[in-house]
Amino acid sequence: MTTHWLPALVAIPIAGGVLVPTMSRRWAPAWGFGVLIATLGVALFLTGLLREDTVSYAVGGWPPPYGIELRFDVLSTFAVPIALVAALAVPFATHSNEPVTTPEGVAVILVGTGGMMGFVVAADFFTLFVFLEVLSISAYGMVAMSEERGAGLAAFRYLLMGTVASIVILLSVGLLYTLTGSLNMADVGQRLPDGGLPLHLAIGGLAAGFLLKAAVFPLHVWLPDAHATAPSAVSAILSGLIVKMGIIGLLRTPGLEHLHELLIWVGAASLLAGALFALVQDDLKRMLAYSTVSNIGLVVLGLAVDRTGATVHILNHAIIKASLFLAAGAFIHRAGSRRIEGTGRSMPLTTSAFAVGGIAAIGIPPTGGFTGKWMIVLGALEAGRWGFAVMILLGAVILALCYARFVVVVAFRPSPADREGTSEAPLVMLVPIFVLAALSVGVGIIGGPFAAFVGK
Amino acid sequence: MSELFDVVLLTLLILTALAVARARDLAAAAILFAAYSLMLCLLWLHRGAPDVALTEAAVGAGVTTLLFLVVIARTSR
Amino acid sequence: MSLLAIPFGLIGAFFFLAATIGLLRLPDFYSRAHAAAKCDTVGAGSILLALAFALCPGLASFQLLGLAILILIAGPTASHALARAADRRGVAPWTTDDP
Amino acid sequence: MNPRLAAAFVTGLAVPMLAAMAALPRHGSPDQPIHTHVAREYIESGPETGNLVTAILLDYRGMDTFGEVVVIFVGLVAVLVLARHREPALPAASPSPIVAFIVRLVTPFIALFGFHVILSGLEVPGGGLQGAAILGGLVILNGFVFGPQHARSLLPGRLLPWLQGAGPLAFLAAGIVGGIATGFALGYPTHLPLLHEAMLMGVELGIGIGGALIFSRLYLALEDA
Repeated sequence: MTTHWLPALVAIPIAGGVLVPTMSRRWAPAWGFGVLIATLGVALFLTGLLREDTVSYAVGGWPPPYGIELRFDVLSTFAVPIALVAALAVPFATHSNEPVTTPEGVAVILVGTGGMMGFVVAADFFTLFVFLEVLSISAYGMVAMSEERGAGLAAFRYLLMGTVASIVILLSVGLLYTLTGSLNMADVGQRLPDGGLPLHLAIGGLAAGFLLKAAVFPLHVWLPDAHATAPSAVSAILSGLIVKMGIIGLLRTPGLEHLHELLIWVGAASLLAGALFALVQDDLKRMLAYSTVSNIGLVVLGLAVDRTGATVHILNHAIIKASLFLAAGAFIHRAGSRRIEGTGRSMPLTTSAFAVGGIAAIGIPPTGGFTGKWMIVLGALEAGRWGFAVMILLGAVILALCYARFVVVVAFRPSPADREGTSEAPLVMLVPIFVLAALSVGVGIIGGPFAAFVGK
Repeated sequence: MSELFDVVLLTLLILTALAVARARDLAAAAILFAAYSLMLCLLWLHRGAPDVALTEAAVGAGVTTLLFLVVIARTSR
Repeated sequence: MSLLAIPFGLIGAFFFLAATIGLLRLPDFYSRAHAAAKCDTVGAGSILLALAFALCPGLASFQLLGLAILILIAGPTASHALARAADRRGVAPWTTDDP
Repeated sequence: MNPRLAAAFVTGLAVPMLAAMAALPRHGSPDQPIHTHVAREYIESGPETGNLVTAILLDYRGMDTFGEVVVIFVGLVAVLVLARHREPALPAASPSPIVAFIVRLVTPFIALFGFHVILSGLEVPGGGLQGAAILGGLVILNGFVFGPQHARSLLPGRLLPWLQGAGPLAFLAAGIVGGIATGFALGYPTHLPLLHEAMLMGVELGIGIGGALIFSRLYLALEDA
């Protein structure tokens, strides 16, 4: 099936982003929100179409492999959380004094969303790379928006690491083109040679680049600073969406089955190291950032044992982690600084949403975090790797300690003496937090049919 | 003859790249980088890609160098 | 016409050689800049003219002629700007008193 | 980074890459997949006149070029976000009268050449991005000589926010027009030669003008930061 809404999914946010600088400061956030809601509508419509058939579009009328093909498949359903989280982040940021909702800030978010859309629907390796660049450069800009000290340095480190990843991916795409004479993913998959050093280097290079973009354990060093110093609305986008692009890239890599043994170990290392690092953080946002490293490790492990479980988990984790970062942003907003002890006493709604998000992040049923994690555990057991199943459960226990600790810090510690009385977060912050928290539970309740849909 | 030209250009390319990496002075590195781009431009031209060569000359050796110099002038003031 | 390319090409090559020797051997910034300017202007200009003659008649020879005129304008201006900047920075010219 | 570590890292990266290069099919041998599959189709059924590179960039792989133009745009916007702490740019030191005269003299010619490169890209090597770099470089040159304030006065004031997005916007317009004319987004109507030519020209001009303004604004943002 083909529909013009598929290229529109990419074009709408980018067109919206290009037009933002022509607007006044006042209208930029409203415009950004409207454009992202329209994008969300298109993404939902395409997901609905997917129930019957895969959606494919030949750009310019050139049949693949000669032209560029866009394809909306199960992985592309990630477009829905992308549009949702980005749409909720814009109103959330209107209260902060960081330049997220200036025309430039909104433009970066919209174009970055368009880049992610292009990335998830690309069925051509070079298109995948181009849109990876669009979303990466937007991400560097998003980190740089922060007013916090060290944000510039964090963005610069992120830029260096991200550029290395991009170059490795570009070289690998070049090698794949030399080996097969084609760039279309399906076509490349069919024309791959049986072996040889160039093929291994191409697959290994793609995997390494995407693992770096996904911030897997030894390659995660850029992530905590970038995600913790960014404005909270942006952290939700970075941690919920942009690191997942590395995972989607891995899922698109041909011949990944050669690397399963590597992925399983790298994933397990990342799972445990991320959780342990998270345990020793005193700052809520840094803890959340390390918990992302841990969850990415879980997904990478899942890639090797149960791809469906991994796909389900990136969708769920996007929503859960976004809700947690937004709640953290609300605490920090009301506290006026990163010292958030005791803010939860006067913010019961935000605190309860944070607790719900924490439960979902640990993976307790019936929340969304459970479905994917459980499928990966089952996959590991089925593959006879019960040691890895134990590691996943151990990681969940450590993360449970982290979240429990911060709920206690926020809700029961006394506030610092120098802080004035705080109050519940404003409505534009509460509503996005609640929508995401509700979804992170709701997706778990419909988890069974949802997983069946993804697995199809 | 043609292969020899390639070899000479590639050698110069590697030498300028090393010189950029080793340069202590940022402005010198920017200028060496422009020389590197020029070598690359000639190489593209010789490999039969005039479009890429033109881009390399205009963007790589031209605008990028100018922007580097602006930043260096603004930061080391 | 294309025979004219040979003398112009030789002139250009000679100036490039002389300028390169000058660049390596002359004592201070200003005299080296002077050598480089010769190389840029007369050397490159003559070679462009030689190429224009070699490809005459045709569109390309006019384009090369245009480039030669541009070199004639831009080369001296650039070395003037360099020398002026060096002077403003206080780079002292070499004199016969120096070793 | 520790220089020895860096050297070891680069060597570790370079050795397998060089080995893979050696294992690749020899450059230029005609029976390799790179020459027999998609590329041959482009050469055989591409346009008979004009620049094949431009045809591939704007037509077969128009979506990628659109993405690349968006990359340049978002690069500018990201720098503008970073460079928001404004300090007024320094006025230029009084320029040498010779340099000032020559730059005034050549500016219109370089501008003409820039537009020539943008539009002649359809026939000979050249095109929007290369022309954009020439025009942007011209603005930066004027800024170097006469100061950033003068360079700013060369840009279109009120139209600037629209024109700096001209690249992506031209692509979007071509995508919609092509979609109506051919039924596929970013399709070029070969059965309507005049419209086809106009669309290609429009996209090249959009990339060129938008790109030139992006390069100029990058320069001004860096001067102001």
